This record gives sequence, structure tokens and C-alpha cells, in this order.
Amino acid sequence: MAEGQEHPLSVYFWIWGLLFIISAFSYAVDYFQFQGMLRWSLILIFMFLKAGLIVAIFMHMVWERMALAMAIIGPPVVLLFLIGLMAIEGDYTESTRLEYFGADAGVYAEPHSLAASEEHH
Amino acid sequence: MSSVATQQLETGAKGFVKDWESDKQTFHVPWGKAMMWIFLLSDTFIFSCFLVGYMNVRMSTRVEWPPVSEIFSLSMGGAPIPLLLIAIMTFVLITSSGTMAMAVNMGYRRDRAKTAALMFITAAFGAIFVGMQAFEWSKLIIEEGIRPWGNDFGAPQFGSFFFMITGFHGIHVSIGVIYLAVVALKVLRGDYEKKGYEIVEITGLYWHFVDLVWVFIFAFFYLW
Amino acid sequence: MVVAYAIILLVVGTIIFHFWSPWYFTEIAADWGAIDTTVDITFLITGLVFIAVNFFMAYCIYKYRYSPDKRADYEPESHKLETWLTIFTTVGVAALLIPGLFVWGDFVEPPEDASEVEVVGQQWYWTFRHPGEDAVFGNVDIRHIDVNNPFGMDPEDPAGRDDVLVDSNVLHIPVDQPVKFLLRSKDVLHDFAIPQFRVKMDLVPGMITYMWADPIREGTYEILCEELCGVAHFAMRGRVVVEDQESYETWLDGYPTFQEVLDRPEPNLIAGQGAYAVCSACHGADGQGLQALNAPDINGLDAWYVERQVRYFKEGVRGAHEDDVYGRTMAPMMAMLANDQAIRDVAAYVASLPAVYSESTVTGDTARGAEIYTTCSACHGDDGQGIWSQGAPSLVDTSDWYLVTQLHNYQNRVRGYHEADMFGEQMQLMSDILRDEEDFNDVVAYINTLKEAN
Amino acid sequence: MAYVSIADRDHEQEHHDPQSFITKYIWSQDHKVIAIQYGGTAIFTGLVAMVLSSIFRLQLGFPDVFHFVDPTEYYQLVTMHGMIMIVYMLTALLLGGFGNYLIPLQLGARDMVFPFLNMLSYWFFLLSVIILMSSFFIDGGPTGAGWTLYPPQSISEGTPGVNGGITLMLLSLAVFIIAFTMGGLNYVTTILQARCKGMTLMRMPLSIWGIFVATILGLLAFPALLVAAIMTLLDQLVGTSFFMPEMLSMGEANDYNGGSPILFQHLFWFFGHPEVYIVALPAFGIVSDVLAVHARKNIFGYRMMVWAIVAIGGLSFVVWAHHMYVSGMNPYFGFFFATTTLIIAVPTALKVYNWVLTLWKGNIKLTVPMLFAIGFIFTFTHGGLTGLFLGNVTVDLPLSDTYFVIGHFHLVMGVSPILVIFAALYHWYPKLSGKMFNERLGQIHFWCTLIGTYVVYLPMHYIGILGVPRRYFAYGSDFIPESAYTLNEIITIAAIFTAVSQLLFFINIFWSLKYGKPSGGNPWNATSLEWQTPDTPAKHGNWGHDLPVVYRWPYDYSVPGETADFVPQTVAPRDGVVAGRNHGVSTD
Ligand code: HEA
Ligand code: HEA
Ligand code: HEC
Ligand code: CUA
Ligand SMILES: [Cu+2]
Repeated sequence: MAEGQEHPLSVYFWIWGLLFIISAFSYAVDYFQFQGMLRWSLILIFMFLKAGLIVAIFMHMVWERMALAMAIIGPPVVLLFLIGLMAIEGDYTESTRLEYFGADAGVYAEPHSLAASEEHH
Repeated sequence: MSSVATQQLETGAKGFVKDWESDKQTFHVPWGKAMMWIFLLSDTFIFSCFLVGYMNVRMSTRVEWPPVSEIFSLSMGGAPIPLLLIAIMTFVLITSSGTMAMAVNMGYRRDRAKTAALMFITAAFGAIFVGMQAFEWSKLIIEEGIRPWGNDFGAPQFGSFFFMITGFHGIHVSIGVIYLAVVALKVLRGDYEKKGYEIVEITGLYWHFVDLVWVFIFAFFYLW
Repeated sequence: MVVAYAIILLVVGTIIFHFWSPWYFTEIAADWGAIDTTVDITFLITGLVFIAVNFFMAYCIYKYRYSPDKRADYEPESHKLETWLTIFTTVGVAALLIPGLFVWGDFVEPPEDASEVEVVGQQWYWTFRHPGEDAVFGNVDIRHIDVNNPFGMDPEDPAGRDDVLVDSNVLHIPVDQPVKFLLRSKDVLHDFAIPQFRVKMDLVPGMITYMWADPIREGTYEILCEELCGVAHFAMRGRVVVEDQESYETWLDGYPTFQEVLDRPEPNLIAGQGAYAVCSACHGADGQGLQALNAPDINGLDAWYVERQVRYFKEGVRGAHEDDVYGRTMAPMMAMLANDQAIRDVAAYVASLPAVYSESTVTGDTARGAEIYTTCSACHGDDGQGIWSQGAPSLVDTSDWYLVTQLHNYQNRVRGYHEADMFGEQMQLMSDILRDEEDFNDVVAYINTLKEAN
Repeated sequence: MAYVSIADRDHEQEHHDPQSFITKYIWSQDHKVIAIQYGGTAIFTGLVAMVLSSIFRLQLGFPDVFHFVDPTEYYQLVTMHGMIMIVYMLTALLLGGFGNYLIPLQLGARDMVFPFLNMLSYWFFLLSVIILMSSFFIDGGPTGAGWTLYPPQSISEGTPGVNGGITLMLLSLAVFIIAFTMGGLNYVTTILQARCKGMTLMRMPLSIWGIFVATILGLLAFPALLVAAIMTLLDQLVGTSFFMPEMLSMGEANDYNGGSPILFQHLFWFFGHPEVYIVALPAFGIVSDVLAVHARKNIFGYRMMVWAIVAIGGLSFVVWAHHMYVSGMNPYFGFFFATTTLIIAVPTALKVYNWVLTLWKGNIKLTVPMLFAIGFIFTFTHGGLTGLFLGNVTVDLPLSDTYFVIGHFHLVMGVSPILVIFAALYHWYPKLSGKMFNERLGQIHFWCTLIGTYVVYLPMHYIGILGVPRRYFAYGSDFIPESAYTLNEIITIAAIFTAVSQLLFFINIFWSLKYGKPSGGNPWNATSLEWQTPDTPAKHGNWGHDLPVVYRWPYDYSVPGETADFVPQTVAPRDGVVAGRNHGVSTD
């Protein structure tokens, strides 16, 4: 190797093309209105594929030495805990809301006034 | 030259252990690159926290989430095409990532002119992206009446998170555009002829990261 | 050397302090002995470790003190020792954790037969709601809350009609009957804690949390708010009374269901005016008050506040203290008001009198007063008009000399002394901020300036 | 290869000593000067926070005697006290101060890898301090929301400082985080990439390990605080509803809708728990070095110590919700977090054992730094053990949000790291100034601080068990016996005594600067690199012409067969054999 991350240009063109194609796929997921599990898994798969390609090739992670790669990929593992637990938490919060406040939550786009505010002087 | 530079490094798991056991330096990369990677790691945590917040609030609200793909549609010849603008923005950003990757490559080939040109192109794509984002924002705000504090379609957090996270991303892109332009100018001036062109790669890392974040935003905000 | 002895002394001192200190858990009143047991286990294990580690350290310091002729040992590590210590610690920690997890398992799953009661927190007092006969709580929503519906009951929800609304900061619960507390906050975070029950839980606006306890000892226990909720956090108190089933039921009957609240007739101003004839002798026909008779200006006060005070006078909750010379004149007057409806009528009439500010008589340093008033404004409002949700009355609509008297009364515990006085204790704690005569005058003088600003 | 080797970089780093006073001391890029700037600023803020605590202690101890605190001010004082102490004093002092000073010196580097960024870091830190302090002078005063800044309360009417205090606090935190990131990137990169020849990771002094892992924790945990701060700011200023549910405010429903207050708490503690280790780990590291030097013995179980630091660092990201057992989060989380929390006690326990075992069979010199280090072991063990009470979810039920918690964290954080900081300041004072401090005065200072704080913090636990809640301006409860008030008076007196006795330290420092005996370059006969610099105090560039070369770990004390009872890291092995222990791979 001469100086740094030097790879044949064709690699980049390949990845470039792939990224376009995958993006088009994920766009198609919405365009054809897939729903439910299928939609979610497709979205996630395409997302991770794209992210993986960018990190691996464009950011040269596959060519980096393992010491660096691990140091960068390792720590985000703790985020998985955060994500998982916050998903459970969000669910729990919603369940108490539905149970005690009812499901008919309106949207208040504009400030709503209450009897109280007039009542009071 | 230092001993490490000439010595053949082992690869794989064995190299991994060796690297961590070595003296002087752990990663065989320039200081600036190591620092950029660590910074990006830290930045990953920022974006992740934003997205985790988004997930949690979206899951816990009792109010319907607005119909995303309708809101983000763009009329083409009368018919609304969902996510058209976003699709274009995605393509612009990916393209810029491609040109950036080429710039890095040209840099290491010491092709000053091409490197600088590609970087300027990248920056231009970045600027176009920001411009389109500004257009999208103004459309949402003016036409759809979506505000950070509320909207007519459903949960008010839709606008809050949307503007906050895309805004934060937009700031990253804008900083990236400036960063790219500055480095490109210096490349052109020949500042790195002696020092080497790692700086282009470091700038590139930042730029690809911005693209990376967009991949997640695209999936979680527009498609979900 | 001294330091080795000092460490031993500190350890011994700590142990003596532990056993001799009179400061320990209050006597338990709920069936949470298991919690106390886990605490004991924890004390035992950590205590032993504490003693062992420190004594060993003191020993080392003593034994291996410096001498130029000696050499320290050279032993970088000992895997065997380290392994043993790891195992020992893991075992110790597990011994703490496992019983704890079992008890926590109990805590998160209230028994099937637990009765339910809702605890409602707001800045800065407690109220309560029972689900009524159907044992189902009606839906609530912040948007329904106003001065006539402080609980935010959904009028559309039939399940809420029989809910009993306890607009008091004293909760009664029957003894030996597990109760699940559903916790709801109307504004910010609060925390429902009763030291004698051992358990506590935060109230989170926008959701309902819960905890449960099985009271085993009759008595009256203090409810503390243990989550910072603003300036009056420390003054947010209430009481739980644990009593036998019968007294409990009598108590509960004393509170109206939501249906009954809805059915209340509108206050009758004519009747109120009639009743007010007696009052006008002192407070004047326009409610302007008469200092000579120590009767304050009452026009402009809100109906809810007048109603509450009248009720307190009538029930001896206020104005029955022997030192409350002027307050005591009120009780006989109130006897003339036959029932709650009469009280509401007269209160509505007073509230309908045109608000005319009375003359200022108190002078003081208004700049200092303004500083003191920063705290007061959290309840009485920046403009001194009072805030209904805080239960705090207008201060500008009454006579300034009367404010001074009342502040003294609170501080001397002449007002707010009664258990049933929902807000008295709070104002007592607040009045303690005023340390000398000048403070009283300064703050009231500042309140006078608010009248002019209006 | 791609990278330019370190050897080449050395030439770049060879600066000439800057000339003018301004470039030398104000806009300096020398890590040692930046360290002193950071440290000085942090100590100043710490003193402010200490004075605040004395003031509010007077209210707690003598509510009937003293005049000057009302509830509004009380909450402002407590909040500022807590926030300043944790973030602006401890974090800045341990990482900005000691981190900056020690990293290049102990690793044999000339400076941080990016000195300019390092300088910028300090100036941003100073800016954040200025923003923070300015909130004392604005209308409405600083925020009184508690250092945890929980919304909705922190941005709702009824809390002191909602009109600006909280905004400044959040802004200041954001600026602090930027400053920290600039510094932190420097520390981590320097440690990873700019060590001298022979300095493997496993030959680094434990101080560096502590600072290293703490900095990584900071880089990964502060983002959560930044995000929480940004979202809170938007809720307050723009009217979004991230954390704000529909709620009543001053009798009227506000315009918020559907936010989740619990989410803030999760984000806050996802930062907050690592944060407590950010201030603990550097202290752990530094105290290890002080103990080894003054016990003339290697640190016991170096490898274990390193792995314990790494393990604590990693685990600290999965225990955060132990601060939220009674917050109304999903109650089943209690099982998970109680378990992880108690697991983290195991590596911590090993560290405690290893400190004590370092003393065992040592040749202990009871110098002033050593006294402070021993004091640390005592207070930290005590505080750590009370942490086990709180970590055990059931036991936390009665104790959460009472003075027991206050007692716990003041022992582990309000005194343990402080004792280490003093140990460190005394230990490295000769290096910083070239002078020796006054031993006697240092000893008195130690006794006053140790006994004083213990008298303050031990009784707090018992008041807490009794049931006295924290953040109470006044008590007035039925179940609190008269004797508890007396105890509170004693605590207050002890607190003020301790606070005043800190003067001894400053007297000592300044007096010795002028009249202290010259210390020489290595007064403690220590092995690590910072003691081997050609000049004391070290000059710009640290090492004169040649960088040091390291041959051994930094704990070669009392090596059998050596005449001196210490062998500096730079001493080459005799006959090709390292007499002492040689962790890591040999270099040649
Ligand atoms: C330096 C700071 C620091 C450190 C090191 C710790 C260490 C620990 N902390 Fe602490 N903690 C704080 C600072 C710190 N904490 C702060 C600031 C708060 C309050 C924040 C606020 O609310 O304002 C807090 C609050 C806090 C809570 C929340 C309480 C509540 O609000 O209800 C909990 C609960 O789990 C907890 C637990 C622990 C535990 C288990 C440890 C453990 O890491 C301790 C481990 C150490 C030991 C255990 C001692 C040594 C071990 C041995 C000698 C051996 C053996 C033991 C056995 C065999 C049993 N802490
Ligand atoms: C590092 C952290 C730290 C330190 C050192 C202290 C030091 C002290 N703290 Fe602090 N305290 C906190 C962190 C700290 N505190 C936090 C986070 C809170 C929670 C806030 C909240 O609830 O929001 C709190 C809350 C708190 C309360 C509870 C208030 C309440 O809940 O109502 C009390 C009550 O007595 C108290 C008292 C004291 C006292 C008397 C001292 C001392 O003054 C003890 C004596 C002095 C020393 C030990 C000297 C220390 C020296 C320096 C600080 C100067 C630095 C200089 C050099 C190193 C050279 N503190
Ligand atoms: C925590 C909320 C709160 C704070 C803070 C507060 N008050 Fe009050 N105040 C109340 C309530 C509630 C009442 C009604 C008490 C009752 O029903 O007896 C009250 C009653 C009063 C009264 C009696 C009024 C009357 O018409 O009888 C005066 C006077 C008063 N407050 C003055 C003050 C002053 C002065 C301060 C500040 C030092 C202050 N308050 C702070 C809640 C508060
Ligand atoms: Cu309510 Cu504190
Ligand atoms: Cu913690």
C-alpha cells in the first residue's frame, strides 16, 4: 500500500449503485403500501444494509484493523439496552394511559381555554 | 521511519491482540483519524438518544401518529407522489457520498485537482440537500401547518421530533459543507502535499457519517 | 500510627452509633415486615464487611509501618486470593439480592383482593378518590379540570358517576385490608410516601402509577411528598388514618359521589343575601369590613375560599383556638347557616359583591417585601389574586391589617392547628419564613402595591 | 503505511517556549498550563458550591436563628450546590485538571495530540462557568429544580428560576458538554496514540487508566444529557411536548400534550449514572498510584485493577434506572436493574480489596498524601456499602429520596473523591511547584476534613432511615423527634467547621509556594514517568530533547535484588532481564 485507503475505483461505483438500488427498494416499500410485519422487517433490513455498506466500504471499516473496528462497533452495544428498555417503557406508559384516561384523547392544536380561567377573576 | 511502519503487521484476531498490546499507538492510523472516529462514536450516541426519545414518545402517546406518507408527498402533474422530495434528497446525499469516496481515493493518488474538484462537488450536493430541506420545512410549515408544537393531523410530537432531528442533521450537513469547502481550498493550494492527504479521508468520514444518519432518519421518520 | 487507631475508633464509633442511635425506622404500620428484614440482612452483611475491611486495613497500617530497614513484599498478584475474594463477594452480594428480589416481586404484584383508592397529587396537597360501588374508576382528563370539577372527572363516563370524591388531604383506610393506591398527578411529579408503611412511589403526570400496602396498625400517619415538586414541596403534607371497617365506612359516607356533586343545585343568591344580613353587621353591607370590629374586607374573595372558611369556622376547624380572639367570634355566627347548601349560597353571594379594595394601613419596605413575596407568589400568584388550584386565596381582596393578623396566627399555630384543616399546616410552614415584625409588614406592604398595579 | 509514524511527529511537536506572558499563561496550549487553568477554575467553583452548602446548612440546622434563606433561595442553593459540585467541580477538576496534567507526563508525550483544541476546551469550560454563574444575577435567580432538573417541574411555574435560571443552566450544560468533548477527544486520542516507546497499555499507571475509561464514559454519556437538555429547552422555549404531558399549571391546563416525564429521567440517568463513575474512576486510579508510592509496594493485582475499571465502566451503562425504582417506570425493570447494580459492586469490591492488600506487607510511609488515601478507602467503603442498600430495590423503597441517599452519595462522591483530590494535590505539589508543602499543616487539614465530613455524613443516613425526606426546606412533621433536630444542628456545625478548615489547605499551598523547601525532582522516590522529567516543574515539551523510553510497569517498588526500593520505568533492564514485573510485550 502506498499511502492510505486506496482501493480500485470500481468498488465505489459498485457500492454507489447498490445504495441507489436499496434506497429504491425501501422507497418501494412505502409506494406499494406494504403493511404490518412485512413493512417493518423490509424497512429495517434495507436500512441496515445501507448503513452497513456505508460504514464498511465508504468509511473503509472493512479495511481497518480489527482493533479500531471493534473499538468503534463495541460501545454502541449498550445502546441496545437503552433501545430495548425504552421500547418496553413506551408500551407500559401507553397502557396506563389507555387504562385510566380512556382512548379518546383529542388533539389540541390550539390552546384550549377552561372554565377555570374565566371563573378566576 | 519508525520501526512499526516498516514492520509487517499481523492481521485478524492475532493482530487485534497485538495492536492492543503494542506501545506508542494502538490504532495504526493518524491521530486525526482516530480522533474523528471517536468523535463519530460520541455523535452516534447523540443521534441514538434522539431517536430513542422519538421511539419512546411515539409509542406512549395515545394520539394517532399523523399519516406520514401523505404529509410528505409532493404533487407532480396534479397527482401527489408520496415521499418524492425525500427520495430525491436521499439520492442527492448518496451521490454526494459517492463523490466523497472518490475524492478520498484521488487524494491518496495525490491528484490535487481532482480531489479538490470532487470535494467541491460533494459540498455542492450537500448544499443542495440543505436547500431541499429548507424547501421541505417551509412547505410543511406554510402549507401543511405543521409546527414544532402541534399540527392538524395527530400527535404534536410528530412535528417536534421531525424538526428537531432533521434540524440537528441539517446542522451537521451544513457544518460538513463548510468543512469540505475549507479542506478543498487547502487541497487546491497544495497545503497537504507534504503532510499527506489523510485530512481528506477524515473529512470523508464525517461526511459519510452524515449520510449514515440520514439512512436512519429516512427509515424511522418517513417510512415508519 | 494514629491513623490506624483512628480507623478502629471510627468503625467502633459507627457501630455504637448504629446501636445506640434513637434515629431508626419508625414503628411499622403496614405488612411490609419483609422490607425491614431485607434491610436487616443488608445491615448485617455490609456491617461485617465494613468491619472486616477496615480492621484489616488498620492492622496493615500498624503492622507494616515504615522502617528504613524493612522492605515491602514484592507480590504483584495472587490469582488464588483474587479468585476467592471474587467468589466471596459474589456470594455476599447474592445473599443481599435474592431476598430483595422476592420482596420486590410481592411489591409489584398487588394481591387480587386489594381494594383500590386513587391518590391525586397537585401542587401542593393531596386529595383522593374511591371507585364507588362498581369498583371501577371513571375516566379522568386534565381538560375536564376546573374549579367545579377539581378531579377532572369525565362527565360522559358512566363508570365515574358513583366515584366518591374525597376533597380532603386526610385519607382513611380500613385496617387489615390490602389497599392498592393508584397514583395520579395533576401537574408535576410528586411522591406518595408514608414512612410507617415503608413503601413509596412517584406520581407522574400523564400516567397512573401504583403501589400497595396492607395496613396492620391503627393510627394516623403522615403522608410526605418525596419528589421535588416546586417551592412548597416540603409543605405538601397529608394524613392517612388507619381504622376499623365501621369507622371507615362512616367516614366514606361523609363524602359525595360524583353524581351527587353534579346534582347539587346552583347556589341561590337570594338565599345567600338573606343569610348575609347577619354578616353585614360586622363586614358591612358591601363586604368592605370594619377594622374597629376586626372584621376584614371580604368582597372580591372567591366563592370556593369563602365557602371553605365558613365551613371551617362552623366545624371548629378554624377559629376555635383559645388564643384566636377574633376568630372565636365567628363560630356562633356560622351556626346560623343550617347546611352545606346555605354555606354555598352565602359564599356565592359574598363572591358576587363588587370587588372594592380596602384602604392600605400597613407600611413597610416594599422592596424587601417583594423579595419575600417571590415564594408566596407560587401559590397566591404574581398579582396576589390567589390561585384556586393551589387552594390559595386572594390576598389583595382583603384588609391588609387582617393579613398581618392571620400571618401571626399561622405562625403562632393559632390558625391551621386542626387536623381537618387542609391547608393550614402548609401556610404555617410558609409563615415561618417571616422572622420578625418587619418581615410581616414588608410583605404585606408589598401586597398593597399589587392592589395599585391591578 | 498510511499513518505518519510517531517518531516523525515528534519533530512537529518540538515547540519553542512561547515568549510573552499572554501566550505562556493565558492563551497557552501547554497541557500543564491548561491543567492549572482548569483546576483553578474548578476549585473556585467548588468553593462557591461549598459556601452555598454552608448557607443552606444553616437553615437546616438552625431554622429559628438564621434569617437569610427562604424556600425559593433554599432550592436554588441546593440545586446549584449539587450541579456545581458534580459537573463543574469534580468532573472538570479530575478530567480537565488532572487528566490534562497527568496524561502527557505519565505517558511520556510532549503534549496532548491537538493542543489548540485542548486550549479551546478550557475556554469553552470557562464560558460555561460564566453562563452558570450569571444565573445568580438575573431576575428570578438560578434554577431551583434540583440538580436532576426533572421536568415538568423544572420548567413549570412554581419552581424557582423558571424565568431564565433553568435556561441558563441548560445552556451552560450544553457548552460544558462541548468543552468536555473537545478535551475528552484529546485525552482518549493521546492515550491511545501518543505514548512513548515501551509504554504499552498494560504499563500505564492506574491514574491514566481511570482517567481514560472515565473520559470514554463521558464521551458516551454526556450525549444523553445533551439530548435531554436540548429537548427540555425546546419544551420550555418553543412549546414542544417531549417531556411535558397535559397538565395543570397555576390552575390552568397548559398547552402541552402527550409527553413523557419518565423519558427525561431515563435519559438523564443514562448520563447520570455513568457520570458518578466519571468522577469515581479517576479517583480510583489516582489513589492506587498514591497508595503504591507511599506504601513502597506494587499495587496489588494490577491486571485485575485494570479490568475492574473497564468492567465498571462498561456496566455503568446498564444500571441507570436504579435511580428510578420509585419513579413510576415499568416496575418490572426493578428486577433487571437491581441485579445489574449489585453485579457492579463486585469489580468495585475487588478494587477495595486490592487497595487494602497493597498496604498489606508494605512499608508504609504515613505521608500526607497517604493519609488522605487511607481516609479515602475508609469513606469509600462506607459509602459503597450504603450504595448496596439503595441498589437492592426493596431496601430502596423506604430509603429512596430520604437523607439516606444524601448520606450515601456524599460519602462516595462528596468526600471520597475530594480526599483523593487532596491526596493528589499534595502528592504532585512538588512536581507542580518544585517546593515541598508543610507536613504538619497538611496533617491537621487531613484530620479536620476526615473527621469533619464523617460527622456530617454518617448521621445523615440515620435521619434518612428515620424517614426525613431530602430537599425539605423545613420539617415540622409529627414523627420526627426533637433529638433529630439536635442532630441536624451538630451536622451543620460540623459542616461549617469542615468548610472553614479547608483554609488550611490554601494557606499551606500559598505559603509553601514562597517558603517551602525545594523538593527536588522526585521527592517520593516514585517510578512513574512524570517524576523523571529533566526539569521540575516540567518545561514546555516536557522531556527536553529526547522522549523517555519505558522498560517496565510503573510499580517496581521494593524489587528483590535491587538496592534502591524503587526502579523508575525508564531504567533499562540489567543484563537484558527486567528484574521486576514486566507487563505487556517487551519492545525490542
Ligand atoms: C462517586 C459517586 C458514586 C459512586 C461510586 C456510587 C456507587 C454506588 N451507588 Fe450511588 N449515587 C451517587 C453517587 C455514587 N454512587 C449519587 C450522586 C447519587 C444520588 C443522585 C441523586 O439522586 O441526586 C447516588 C444514588 C444511588 C442510588 C439511587 C438511590 C435513590 O435515589 O433512591 C442507588 C441505588 O441503587 C445507588 C447505588 C450505588 C451502588 C450500588 C454503588 C456501587 O458502585 C458501590 C460499590 C462499592 C462497594 C459495595 C463498597 C466496596 C465493597 C466491599 C468492601 C465489598 C464487599 C461487599 C459485600 C460482600 C457485600 N446510588
Ligand atoms: C462533589 C459533590 C458534593 C460535595 C463535595 C458536597 C459537599 C457538601 N454537601 Fe452536598 N450535595 C451534592 C454534592 C456534593 N455535596 C449533591 C449532588 C446534592 C444533591 C442536590 C440536589 O438534591 O439537587 C447535594 C445535596 C446536599 C444536601 C441536601 C439538601 C437537601 O436535599 O435538601 C446537603 C444537606 O446537608 C448537603 C450538604 C453538604 C455539605 C455540608 C457539604 C460540604 O460542604 C462538606 C464539607 C466540605 C468539604 C468536604 C470540602 C470540599 C472542598 C471543596 C468543595 C473545594 C474544592 C477544593 C479543592 C479540592 C482544593 N448537600
Ligand atoms: C404552598 C402554597 C402557599 C404559599 C407558598 C403561601 N401561601 Fe398563603 N395561603 C395558602 C393557602 C392554601 C391558604 C389558605 C389556608 C387556609 O385555608 O387556612 C393561604 C392563606 C394565606 C393567608 C390568609 C388569607 C385569608 O384571607 O385568611 C395569608 C395572609 C397568606 N396566605 C399569606 C401568605 C404569604 C405572605 C406567603 C409568603 C410568605 C404565603 N401566603 C405563601 C398557600 C400558600
Ligand atoms: Cu409534591 Cu413534592
Ligand atoms: Cu447510580
